[in-house]
Amino acid sequence: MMKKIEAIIRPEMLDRVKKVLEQKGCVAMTITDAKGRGEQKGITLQFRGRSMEVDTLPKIKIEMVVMDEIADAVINAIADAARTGKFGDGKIFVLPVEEAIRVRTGERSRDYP
Amino acid sequence: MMKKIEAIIRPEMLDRVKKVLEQKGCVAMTITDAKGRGEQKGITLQFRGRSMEVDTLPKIKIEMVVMDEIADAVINAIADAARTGKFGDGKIFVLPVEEAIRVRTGERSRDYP
Amino acid sequence: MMKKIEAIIRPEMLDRVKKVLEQKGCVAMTITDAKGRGEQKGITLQFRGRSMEVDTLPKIKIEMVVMDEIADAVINAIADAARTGKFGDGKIFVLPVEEAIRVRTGERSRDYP
Amino acid sequence: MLDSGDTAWILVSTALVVLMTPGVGLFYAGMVRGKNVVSMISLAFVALVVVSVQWVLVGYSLAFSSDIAGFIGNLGFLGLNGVGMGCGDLTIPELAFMAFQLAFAVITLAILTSAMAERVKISGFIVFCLLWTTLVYDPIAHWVWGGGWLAQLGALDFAGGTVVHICSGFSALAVVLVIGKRRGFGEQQMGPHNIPMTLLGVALLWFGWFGFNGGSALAANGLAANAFVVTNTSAAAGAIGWMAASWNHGQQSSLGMVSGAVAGLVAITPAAGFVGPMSALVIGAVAGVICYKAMLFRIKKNFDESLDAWAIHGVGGLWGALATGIFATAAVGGYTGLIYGNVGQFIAQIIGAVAAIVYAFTLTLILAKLVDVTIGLRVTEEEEYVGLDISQHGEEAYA
Amino acid sequence: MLDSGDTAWILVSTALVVLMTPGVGLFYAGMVRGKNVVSMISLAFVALVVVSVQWVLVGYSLAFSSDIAGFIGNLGFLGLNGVGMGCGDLTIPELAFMAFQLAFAVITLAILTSAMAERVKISGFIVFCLLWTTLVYDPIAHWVWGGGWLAQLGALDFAGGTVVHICSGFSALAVVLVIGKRRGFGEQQMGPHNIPMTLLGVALLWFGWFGFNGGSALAANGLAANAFVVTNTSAAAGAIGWMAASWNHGQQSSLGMVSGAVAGLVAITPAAGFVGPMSALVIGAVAGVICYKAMLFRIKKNFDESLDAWAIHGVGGLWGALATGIFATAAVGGYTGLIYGNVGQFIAQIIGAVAAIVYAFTLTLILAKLVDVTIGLRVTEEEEYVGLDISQHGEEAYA
Amino acid sequence: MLDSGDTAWILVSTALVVLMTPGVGLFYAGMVRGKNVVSMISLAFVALVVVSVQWVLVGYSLAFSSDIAGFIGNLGFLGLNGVGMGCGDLTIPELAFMAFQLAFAVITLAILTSAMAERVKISGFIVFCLLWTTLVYDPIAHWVWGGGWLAQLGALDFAGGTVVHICSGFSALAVVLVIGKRRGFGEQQMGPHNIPMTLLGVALLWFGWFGFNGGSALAANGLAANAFVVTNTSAAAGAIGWMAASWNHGQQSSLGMVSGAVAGLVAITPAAGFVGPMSALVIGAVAGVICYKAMLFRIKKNFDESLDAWAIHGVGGLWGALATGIFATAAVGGYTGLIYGNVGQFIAQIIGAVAAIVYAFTLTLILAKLVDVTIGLRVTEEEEYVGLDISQHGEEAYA
Ligand SMILES: Nc1ncnc2c1ncn2[C@@H]1O[C@H](COP(=O)(O)OP(=O)(O)O)[C@@H](O)[C@H]1O
Ligand SMILES: Nc1ncnc2c1ncn2[C@@H]1O[C@H](COP(=O)(O)OP(=O)(O)O)[C@@H](O)[C@H]1O
Ligand SMILES: Nc1ncnc2c1ncn2[C@@H]1O[C@H](COP(=O)(O)OP(=O)(O)O)[C@@H](O)[C@H]1O
Repeated sequence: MMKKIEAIIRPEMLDRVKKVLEQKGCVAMTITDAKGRGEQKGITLQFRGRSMEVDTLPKIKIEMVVMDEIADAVINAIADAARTGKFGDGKIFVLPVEEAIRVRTGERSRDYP
Repeated sequence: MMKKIEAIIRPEMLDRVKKVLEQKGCVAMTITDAKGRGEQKGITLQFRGRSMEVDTLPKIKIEMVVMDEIADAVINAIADAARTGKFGDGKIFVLPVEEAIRVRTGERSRDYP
Repeated sequence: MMKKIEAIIRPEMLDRVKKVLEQKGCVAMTITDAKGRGEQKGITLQFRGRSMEVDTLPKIKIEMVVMDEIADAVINAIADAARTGKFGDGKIFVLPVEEAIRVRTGERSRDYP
Repeated sequence: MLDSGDTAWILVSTALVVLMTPGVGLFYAGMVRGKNVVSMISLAFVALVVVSVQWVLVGYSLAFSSDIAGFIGNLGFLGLNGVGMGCGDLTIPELAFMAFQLAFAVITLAILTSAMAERVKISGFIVFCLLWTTLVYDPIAHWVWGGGWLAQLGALDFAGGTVVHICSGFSALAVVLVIGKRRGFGEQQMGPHNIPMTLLGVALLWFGWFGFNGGSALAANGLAANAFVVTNTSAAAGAIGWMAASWNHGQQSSLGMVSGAVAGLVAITPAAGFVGPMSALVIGAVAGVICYKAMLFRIKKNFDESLDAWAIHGVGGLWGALATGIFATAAVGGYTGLIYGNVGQFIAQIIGAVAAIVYAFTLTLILAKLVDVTIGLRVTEEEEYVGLDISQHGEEAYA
Repeated sequence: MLDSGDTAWILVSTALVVLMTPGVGLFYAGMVRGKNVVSMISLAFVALVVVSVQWVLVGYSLAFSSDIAGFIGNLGFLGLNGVGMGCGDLTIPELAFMAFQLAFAVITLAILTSAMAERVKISGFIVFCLLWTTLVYDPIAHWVWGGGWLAQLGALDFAGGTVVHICSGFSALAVVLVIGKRRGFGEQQMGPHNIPMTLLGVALLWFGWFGFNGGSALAANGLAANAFVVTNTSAAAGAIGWMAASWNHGQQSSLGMVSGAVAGLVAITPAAGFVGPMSALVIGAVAGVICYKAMLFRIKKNFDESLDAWAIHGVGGLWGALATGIFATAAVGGYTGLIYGNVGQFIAQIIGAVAAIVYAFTLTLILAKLVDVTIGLRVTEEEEYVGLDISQHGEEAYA
Repeated sequence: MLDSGDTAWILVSTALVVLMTPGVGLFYAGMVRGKNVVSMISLAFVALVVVSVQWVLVGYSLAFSSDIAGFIGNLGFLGLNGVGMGCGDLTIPELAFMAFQLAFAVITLAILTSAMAERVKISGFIVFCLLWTTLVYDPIAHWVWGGGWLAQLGALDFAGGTVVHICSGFSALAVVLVIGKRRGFGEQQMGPHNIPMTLLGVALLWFGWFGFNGGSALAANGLAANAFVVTNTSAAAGAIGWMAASWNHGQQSSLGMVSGAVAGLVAITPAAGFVGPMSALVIGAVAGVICYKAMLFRIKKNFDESLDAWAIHGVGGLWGALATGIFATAAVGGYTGLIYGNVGQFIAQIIGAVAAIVYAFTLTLILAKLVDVTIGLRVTEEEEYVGLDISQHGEEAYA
């Protein structure tokens, strides 16, 4: 069985997270730019006299599908590497995955992506 | 238990959706730029004599992980705020989430994100 | 019941994948730009004397929520259309979806998105 | 007799003013949403293309050939007939003078596209271009620079405060009344999609304005140098004026700063050959403040003239026209203004400005309405939603 | 004797033409995919860097020192030996003339990079640059402008229709035959990644072209003013021609409009000192139409010369060379063309154009092949897939 | 007596140098992260705005009015009093000379903003601007160009190698010592967010530098042409030098190439009116290599002066000052250097450079500290994290 790990982290922490994961042998991942807000306060911007609320800040979303067995280790590794201890450090969510297919070969599997 | 709500909406509706959610006390969310198509017709573009199909239009994807109990309320709030009644209004999908981790503290929980 | 299909493919394959899916009558989808790495080797960049690792390459993420019955057909269609047979072709993941809401009408359903 | 230095300067100045037109396009395009970027820049290019042809065929003749009743030129220069490589009374070739004036006609129209941002139909716009430049710009240019009634009255306009800025700014207001607000205006965020693009546009405008004002001396001499210096001074003062008026808890928007600079550039335009640098400091600083206030007023009135051709060019041009009548000093351009007790000049300035406002506003209202009810000036709701880049140009700005 | 006005004009014109080279880079870079942007702009800079050095060392000498057999200059000006601050027979310093010509050599090579888009190996390109500018550009420049056989024959080329545009355009075609299509061409979408970048490039090109053509008068005089005016007129007419030919249900691509403008600019280049504004309208409009048709032909033939140096510069330059022989009027430049019954001039133009096409195409074919089989002109499949920005420059355009 | 050609050339050159300031802004802004883009460009505009006003009020007077003790000008030209449309001893209007010098004062400050990238507080920066331009730039400009002690000593600086580049480059180093590294420097990636923006910036710099150096002849003559040619040559050679020194397995970063070009441009600046093109090849190539080495040194020392004003402008300017004393040839500017056995000139150059380094570095250290402890020169950690665009300007660069 597999899990999908979705980690939303600070952009400046991406390198450190990648490095830690590499050391663990987990290189496969998909990365997306995102914006988000959690418990952080919003910021008010102004555009030529009009004010605008910019309450979301840039974040990076890392998606990794991994085997059940290593999910916990991966989660902890990401959390530790991405932590600064301040608001905005992010969240990690774990979702169930039913199947994975390798496009190159067409192999389908319920186990390893 | 938690649910992940993935709402794909019109970009111009984002502000209204955010405002409505704020009023409900749901501020935590992750936002991504996307493109999509549903039942809308495609549009044909041209580039120096060659024609190109641009059949997808810009959308915003909102991702929110929320507790089971409030999922319905959040979904309805989003759907109402994002509605124009025309094609292209978008879709909301609900996925199961098994666990959430707060990076700042490392807390893991099956309940509140 | 529905499945969410997340396909991470080469950007240059998007058109072909879209065309094949259209022929199957599956037009609804959401597309995001992403970067990723799988089993590919990293590439080292340099910026004014400093070196930087750029180990991720641009990818496209296609998300489609489809009915259970056609999930397999869609997966195979994507995999076949996106295949070059070389590293970097991508992965497809299948996730469970509990519910779908059409924003335009507010209809909620566990069946068709 | 031809002077090669003067000719070099006017040719360069003309090139600089031509560059300002895509400069305006970039300035505006950075402030619209990502789905209307190609459209916004294209409007500037369309203005350049259409007016470039119209001007050599009829526009120059209407503006600059022999006067008819103080209102318009005759058709003596039709197709540039008789406009040649020689110099006539000038020290530069007639063709160089014609080209310099062409660049002004082009950019006036480009400024006006502010009012059409994110909703104009490209075919309607092209027709509007032709009508507007012929019926609004050409006559006003004739009145002021072509020996028309305002010239005879003695109204001063060194480089186009009235002809270019009042004319485009108040016409923009008229267009907005006809074309209406963008859908969702006031409800949805319609913020700038690319501020560096706008800043680049301003860089090109500031650069080009040296030709705009400096070239208006029609010679490379002390007057050109004065115009050059007051231009830079007023731009800087305008930026400071706007920044001071809008200073907000230590935050200062870059768009505010450069809008103020443009306000300063606009306001000094009519005065550049009549006032010195210290007056330019005042003119620019005041322009920064009042154009900022005009923008606030425009926002309060809920007009969707959101790229602010009216607030900056219209109001700034109006202030500049009056300021010319206030600060003009004989030491620079031979004329004196209010501060030297010359009330007559000030009154002439008021008459010139009001006449241009009334004429440009009224006629533009009619022309825009005319185009709107015939071929249509505005896109459909669906096209506006998809964006003009796709719907009007079949293109996406960014892949 | 030195004339300061002429000198000012030529120095400015040179600066303008130098700016056109990054202008070409931006023009092209906007039309490629996001992974080859740095590469595309860099090719223009490499052309600027390499030719700037080659020209002062040998290029200028090959093109402009005393004629050898009508084919090439001798080495009299090697290392700018004897090219000084004085004026010789001109009214501008020899060094200014040299610099002006340098800018032309640079941009000709920059235009040619169209053919290499998204697949050229940077090391191979650098070597190709050196060979091509020395063996293709320098001789043709000598033939036409350096007192070579075409000059003796009386073929007219005011500002480089043959030397710059035919030469680069047809060489681009030759390069494509050697380097081949991009992988996936015709199957995958390879649309423009940033249209505003392309429009900015065109803005710089249009601006710079005033120096290109206007400066070719080598003086700030009536002829320069004429060249300036016809340049602007033909650009506008070219845009209208292309727009009319490609009008599509009310949609008009901005890339079409500006491609037409560039076509008009190209076509007027050889004629700018020989025809008046009304002829320029015709030359430009026809250029817009035939370059558009040439592009359709290129697409039909499935040539991956997708930034269209051939269709726009090659075909536009060819049309311009012939048009010069058709429309030349004694009133402007002292020469007459076909419409005044001067068949001889028209024939001279045909000979000049054909000679340049044959020479440039053939030699480029050989040189490109030579580089390709030795150090290689094309990147590997893997490198092309990853993109040239990463593989050749170790950089990503956008973070 | 006024010469219209000279005047045209200086006015154009001034416009070109003014354009370089946003050019520097774009050059820098492309190299910072996406959250500090508006800030980076705004710093350049703020420099333009603040110095434009300071210069006409007091700066010009401090630098160019009658000398006091070899150190500073008096207040004779306060508020441009007595600086008029006439020419005095020059062939251009005094106001044109004043404006040309203004543009130099502006850009020197703009270059210096390198040291403040991504962490400066906008209010503190504005105050720093005023202090720095008045107390650092104005005196040094006076020493070298205003008849101060370095001028009396015979130190040569044609277009500002010492006044502009040494001054800004070493001041940047001092600022970094006060303001400190960006948070996360050395740990997090802080790569360029938009390389095409940087390349566009370089295009504008290269273009503008023709006015910078060419205009410093203060006339459109052979000397201007020489300055123009050596500028282009040295830029190209600089690019080649840097590329050669950093060549890396067939990869060549575009940023390296253009950094080398800027190094070449910097180094030739003081020499442009004293050396010929072949010397320029050497000066440029050496500049490319040593500025590259200086950058490596800066990286090794872990200084966060990451846009390299010090490595390129400071070190390049130092090399240029010395190179002027080495390669100066009587044939160009009437002075001879070391290669002609003139040791005295070389020593004068060393004195000039060292004096400027010591003065600029020390005083900047003090001024930066002063601002830092009073209103603050650096943003808070939170503001730095969010980015200066939002925290200082309330804007986001890209939507
Ligand atoms: N419930 C949630 N659903 C979706 N995304 C979330 C949620 N909570 C946080 N995020 C994402 O994580 C980012 C950081 O969250 P934040 O609340 O600032 O972390 P912390 O609680 O450690 O301060 C947010 O910007 C947002 O993108
Ligand atoms: N089945 C689906 N899977 C994934 N995304 C979808 C799906 N259906 C719709 N979407 C997303 O929602 C957006 C709007 O859908 P659309 O069908 O236009 O809504 P409506 O049905 O209300 O007209 C699409 O552009 C696409 O991004
Ligand atoms: N386990 C995974 N989790 C998340 N994304 C993945 C995973 N494996 C692959 N990917 C995504 O798929 C892309 C292609 O994967 P790759 O390993 O190169 O395919 P292949 O195995 O066919 O060579 C990667 O760039 C990454 O974005």
